[in-house]
Amino acid sequence: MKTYAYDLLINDKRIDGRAMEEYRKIGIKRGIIHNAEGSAVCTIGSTKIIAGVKMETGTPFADTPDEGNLVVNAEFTPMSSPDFEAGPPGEDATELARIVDRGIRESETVDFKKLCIKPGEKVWMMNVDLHIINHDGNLIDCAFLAAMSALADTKIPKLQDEKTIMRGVYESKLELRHNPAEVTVCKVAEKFVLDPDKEEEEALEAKLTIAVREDDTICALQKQGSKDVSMDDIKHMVEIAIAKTKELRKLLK
Amino acid sequence: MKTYAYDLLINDKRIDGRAMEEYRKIGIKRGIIHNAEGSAVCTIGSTKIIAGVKMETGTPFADTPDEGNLVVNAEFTPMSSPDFEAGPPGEDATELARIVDRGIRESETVDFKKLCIKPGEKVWMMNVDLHIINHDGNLIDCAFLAAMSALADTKIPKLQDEKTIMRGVYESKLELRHNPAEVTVCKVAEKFVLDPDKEEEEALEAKLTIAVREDDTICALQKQGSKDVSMDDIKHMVEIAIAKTKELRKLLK
Amino acid sequence: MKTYAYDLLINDKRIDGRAMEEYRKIGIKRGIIHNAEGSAVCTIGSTKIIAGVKMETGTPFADTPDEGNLVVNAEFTPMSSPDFEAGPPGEDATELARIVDRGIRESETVDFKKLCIKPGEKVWMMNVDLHIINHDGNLIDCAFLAAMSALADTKIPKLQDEKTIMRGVYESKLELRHNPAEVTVCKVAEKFVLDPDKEEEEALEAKLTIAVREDDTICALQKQGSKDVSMDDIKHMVEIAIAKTKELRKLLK
Amino acid sequence: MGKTNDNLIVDGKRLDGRAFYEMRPITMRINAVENADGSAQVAFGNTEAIVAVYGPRKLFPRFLQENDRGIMRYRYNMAPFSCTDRIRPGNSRRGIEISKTSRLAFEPAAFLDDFPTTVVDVFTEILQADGSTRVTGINAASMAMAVAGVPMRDLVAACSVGKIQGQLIVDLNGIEDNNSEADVAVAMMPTKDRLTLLQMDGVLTKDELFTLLDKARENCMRIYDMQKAAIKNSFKQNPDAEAAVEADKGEMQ
Amino acid sequence: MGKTNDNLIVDGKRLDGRAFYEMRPITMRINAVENADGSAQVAFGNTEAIVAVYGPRKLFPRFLQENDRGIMRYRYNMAPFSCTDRIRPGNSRRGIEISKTSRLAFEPAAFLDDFPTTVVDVFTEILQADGSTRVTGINAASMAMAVAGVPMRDLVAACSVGKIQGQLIVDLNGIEDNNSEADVAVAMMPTKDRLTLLQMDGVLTKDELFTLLDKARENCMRIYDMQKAAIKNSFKQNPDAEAAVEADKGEMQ
Amino acid sequence: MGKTNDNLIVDGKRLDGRAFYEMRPITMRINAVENADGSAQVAFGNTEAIVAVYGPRKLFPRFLQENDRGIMRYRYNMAPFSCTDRIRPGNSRRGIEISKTSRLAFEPAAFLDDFPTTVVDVFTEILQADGSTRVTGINAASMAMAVAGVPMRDLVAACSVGKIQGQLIVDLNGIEDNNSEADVAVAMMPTKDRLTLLQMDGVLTKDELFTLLDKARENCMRIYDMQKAAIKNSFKQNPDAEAAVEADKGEMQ
Repeated sequence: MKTYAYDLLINDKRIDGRAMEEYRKIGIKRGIIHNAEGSAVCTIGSTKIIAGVKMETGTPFADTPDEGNLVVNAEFTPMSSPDFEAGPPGEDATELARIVDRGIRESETVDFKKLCIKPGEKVWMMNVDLHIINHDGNLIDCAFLAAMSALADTKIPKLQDEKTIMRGVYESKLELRHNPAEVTVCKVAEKFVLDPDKEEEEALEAKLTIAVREDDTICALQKQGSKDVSMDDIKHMVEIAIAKTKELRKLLK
Repeated sequence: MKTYAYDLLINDKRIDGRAMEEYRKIGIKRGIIHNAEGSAVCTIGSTKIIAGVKMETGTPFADTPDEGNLVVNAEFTPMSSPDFEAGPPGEDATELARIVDRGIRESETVDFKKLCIKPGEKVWMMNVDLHIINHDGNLIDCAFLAAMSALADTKIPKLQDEKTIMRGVYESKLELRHNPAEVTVCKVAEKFVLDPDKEEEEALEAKLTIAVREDDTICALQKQGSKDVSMDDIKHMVEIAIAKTKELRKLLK
Repeated sequence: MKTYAYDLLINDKRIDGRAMEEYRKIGIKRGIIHNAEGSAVCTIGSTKIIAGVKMETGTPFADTPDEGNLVVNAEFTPMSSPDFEAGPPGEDATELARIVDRGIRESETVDFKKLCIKPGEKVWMMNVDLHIINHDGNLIDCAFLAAMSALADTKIPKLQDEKTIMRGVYESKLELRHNPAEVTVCKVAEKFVLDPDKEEEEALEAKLTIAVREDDTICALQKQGSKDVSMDDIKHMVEIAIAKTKELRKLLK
Repeated sequence: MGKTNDNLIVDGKRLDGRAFYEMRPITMRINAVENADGSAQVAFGNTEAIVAVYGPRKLFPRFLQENDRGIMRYRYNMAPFSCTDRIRPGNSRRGIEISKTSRLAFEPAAFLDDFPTTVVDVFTEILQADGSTRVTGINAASMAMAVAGVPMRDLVAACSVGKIQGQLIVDLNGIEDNNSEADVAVAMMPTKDRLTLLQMDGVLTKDELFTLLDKARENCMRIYDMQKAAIKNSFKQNPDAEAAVEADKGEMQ
Repeated sequence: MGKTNDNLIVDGKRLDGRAFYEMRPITMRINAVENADGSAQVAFGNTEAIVAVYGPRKLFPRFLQENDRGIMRYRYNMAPFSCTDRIRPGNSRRGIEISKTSRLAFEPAAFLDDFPTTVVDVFTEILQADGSTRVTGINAASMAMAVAGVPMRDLVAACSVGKIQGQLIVDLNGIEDNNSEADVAVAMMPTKDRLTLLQMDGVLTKDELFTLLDKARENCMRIYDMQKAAIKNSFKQNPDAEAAVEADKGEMQ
Repeated sequence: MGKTNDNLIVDGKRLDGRAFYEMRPITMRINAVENADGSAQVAFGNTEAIVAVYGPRKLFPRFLQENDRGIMRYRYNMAPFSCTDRIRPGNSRRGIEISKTSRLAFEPAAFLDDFPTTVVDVFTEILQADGSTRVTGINAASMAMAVAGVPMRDLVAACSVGKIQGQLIVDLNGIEDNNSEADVAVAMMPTKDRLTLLQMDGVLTKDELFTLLDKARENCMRIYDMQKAAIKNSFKQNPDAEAAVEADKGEMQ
């Protein structure tokens, strides 16, 4: 759509005066939810997402009897935008949860073998719930920062006689082996831009979310948007992401 | 709404000539459902509700390993009113079930420890299903009478080898420790009225359902209706309920 | 409805020139789905249905502790007709699945005792999924042929240590004790007709699906359609089905 | 009430003492649901159904209306406490199928074409289930529709017939149904001698089937006479007086 | 946080050190959800609720509109990570009931009649649950509605009171709530001295109830003063400046 | 078919005997669903997808229509029998995400703007799953859309590439997919050299990723040639003759 945001972007300008590859102010605070095993709130501009980690015990999958598991859920709460309604997650919330899930899982950040309680019988299931509080664009990058921050805050509870979870009493911190970050590189006309707000998002043509590990390997990709891109675009977007994730990663320390 | 019923009520009069605190004719019959462990039908005027109790075995909650449990469900069957449609319980049916549940549970009428079969492993789950057959007002009071009457009729089945329920063969009667009753006191303008029919219900401004035990203690309260009330109103309504439940309780003998 | 198809049928004629009791060309191919324990595709004219059998282990019912079980599901995929939409099975899909289920179950074709793994604990559950690919009339007859062909193709998997199913390695073929077939006899005015296509189906007044075993016993009946029939109609329809199933049964060899 | 290995026939009598071709005691009552346009309650032994009919009434939302005819909606539902094991509220596959075949049992009888854009809603609740529930429901629905003033070519009467341990019988109760060799449900317009519902499970020879259909025809005629008598009787009484009496003595003996 | 046998009162103090009639530390913040027309975040100790209000805005689809008044929709939802055990997303019976009673707590206060065909949407998310969640939510909702400009006769203030181990107390926390002898939720329009919500579980004598209601009235007045102060304060600040500061220091201390 | 510890590469060949950059045998067929406006069936080895396209057709209900463009709806669904373990019917999170990304793979290609108020429905059923199902589905969808006459800038061709045990490969089968180090799905408009879908899981260096993208481009071009040939070929044949032959010999070899 040829909006005001579009006219600015194709001239390398942005509504709020930022540079094309500049993020809005990012705020992260961990340990904000008393009952969660790990939690964080992340704000990027006025986009705000709370991530909470709840540990439950469950049965392992048949083909990985000595591994725990991770489930990422996202809810676009109806409060977060005048356009949302209550109900089961739609395709955007589902996609967001799955992209965040893959960035964590594929980067091998969590050693699922360490989440085994009794092989073949009982393992830890980590539920990462992403609660979107306010939607002003760039939800995926914000959600990934919130999720990683909540994981960094996560403690594994003690177990009473291998059965009952002793809530509030912890065995150990959850160990994270890697430090991945996700950057969504956006394209409008021939311009590349990062961290669009909601108004800018409506002007975008294509997006590529790229998860990058601290060793600069790529560990998840997802193209979005309804326009096509060239191979060279992809390569350029990957380069931008590798550079930018170095910056974001510092926030996760 | 300033209807005919309203005009009468504010002059201490009622469509069918009853006194303000007089119930319509109440009919209760127990033991009407062959396959239920307990059952009753209660009619108040032409309001008619069947309550059935089914006993199933289940796993106790972790924090009450030696206690059985109670679940109250209500269905406003589509047959009961020209306005209802088939589907999952709406907010009124959910509220009704929860008010009846609380009146039974909070009064400590059932000793859940006596519903334990094997601590930590197996307990009795009592399902009380309230099937609304005809809706002509005052559903909550009618539902509570039906539920209590069905409980008074309930037998606990024998178990074969701690596993299979021997349907139709009983171990003992369910013991009831108390005899609570619920009265919904209604307010319109400055008048208080009991047992409104459906036409009168539309004229009401506020309602307070009050569960009272035979020792005159209060064991559940729920305000309904979209108008506010004063503290004095509440006190007056509680007094009315304490007096009236004495009468209703006789029907449960 | 007095359509072109109707005008032809009441004169013993059909759109494609077939005789009144003649089926369209029937094609059956087994073993088409690599991951299924049994599978088949059946086409009648351009009606096309795939049946797949998946074997899972489960707990037996309390009153038949030494018997496995059968579940037939049908999905009218949205691809199969311009009129269908995605979603849970409607009343027609539910009815189709249940008629096919009964034809298999009631004819005692499967010896459920042979599907017992460990009495009271573990039995085979056979899922027969009917996937409607293209709907051009006479779905029930086509679905039954597909289901029976898939069952005839079904192998029972080996079990590893009574727990894990060894997919792709088989213990034995599923034994079928009988060879039932289903014929749906249709009535329009005073005429009887078999295998209507979709256009003809809209002209029909009543239908009777009749399952017949190879010993000419009747093992399931279901009247459909919104017109009534006489006792003599029923008797005549049963005679037609007994004759016709002899023909169809040859296709299942 | 599930599968049993016991004899169902002892000394030439059925377990409940009935002769092979003897129906259970039948009770019929009109006006069981005050709010409905027509209602009835019918019991065959311990099987009990209550039916309310609303309509013909205008159908909303408007896009569901048919401009050339009225439509009928039919809900068959088992109350949660009606069976040995509790029935979970909500649609079951069995309920969906019975609702459909029951509706089709009335479509040939009702003059729906005369009421374009309207709906007749038929709500059946099975209060107690001891075999033959669908036919019991149809008998009550037929009476409720007549009382509601839905114009019909004839009352619809229904009954079950079947075979246990080699013996043909009528009106199967629960244990007979669960252990039958065949079970047939029939609905007819008796004075027209036309069938409107026919469902059969089990195994029967053609001759056995035809014998049973003749028995069903006889019984439908007897049921029809009872239906007519019950309706006629109800119009003689003062319905208001009747309602008062009922409330007094309990509704459901 | 479930049932416990431990003492809840030690040396005349509650487990968290409070006196019997002492509320927990209360924090209130306006403008917690940027997109909303009004929003607020309120904490009572570890119980924390965030509320966003949208509206009054035109209601779509049109058939939901009321021509003579506006309507209010109220969602009370617990975030999945808010409790000791994870809450599965989706409607619960408890949530449905609380949403209804909370909405009714505001209907007497809001001038909805002045906005026909509109809706006010109130979205409450419980971020952390440690008892008294519904009243915490109502306090936040009241402030959010005021900020959104919904005309109200008065702010609504709410609090809980109850009884533990024989002692009357105010502002129950989680462990007190789960082991209370009685638990009362009250909402009021304090300057009008009118109740808009009253729910009680447990067992109380009439005198205890009336004493608690008086305590509730006192506390509602104090809460009311804090609400007013927070709202007034927020209008003094430059909201843009405030938002920037918040992003900087994390949102939720 | 789940996780394995076995070698996936033996003697420089993959387990199914393929070279690293060798695709499986590919079969393509047009007109697989008679009722559809366009349809196709594509197999990559044991992975098999069938796609039917309906439209562009008027979209109802009307409020779903867009006045300035047509919309596309895309359903990706796995048949219950397509995998080793049965897939339960109904939406999965994975299916929702794949449906979305697949739809976006076509939006850049189709001229939807030329058909305001219409919809193109694309229904994909995965009949057999052995890796690379989404790209197999996209290849079939592309052909089905062409046959349905949906105007497109270019056919869309798709393939998978990835990495197993340190080796870059193309066209992952099931066991490779489940044990891969990286898995990339790519869709392109080959003659335009533009990407329309890109999804990646696993860990790759930037150089590996770019190498794989080049391999994907090569393969998409080859697949494109096969698609064109299959479509061209289908128009030469007499479709009626073809259908008859198919029914004869079974549909799916």
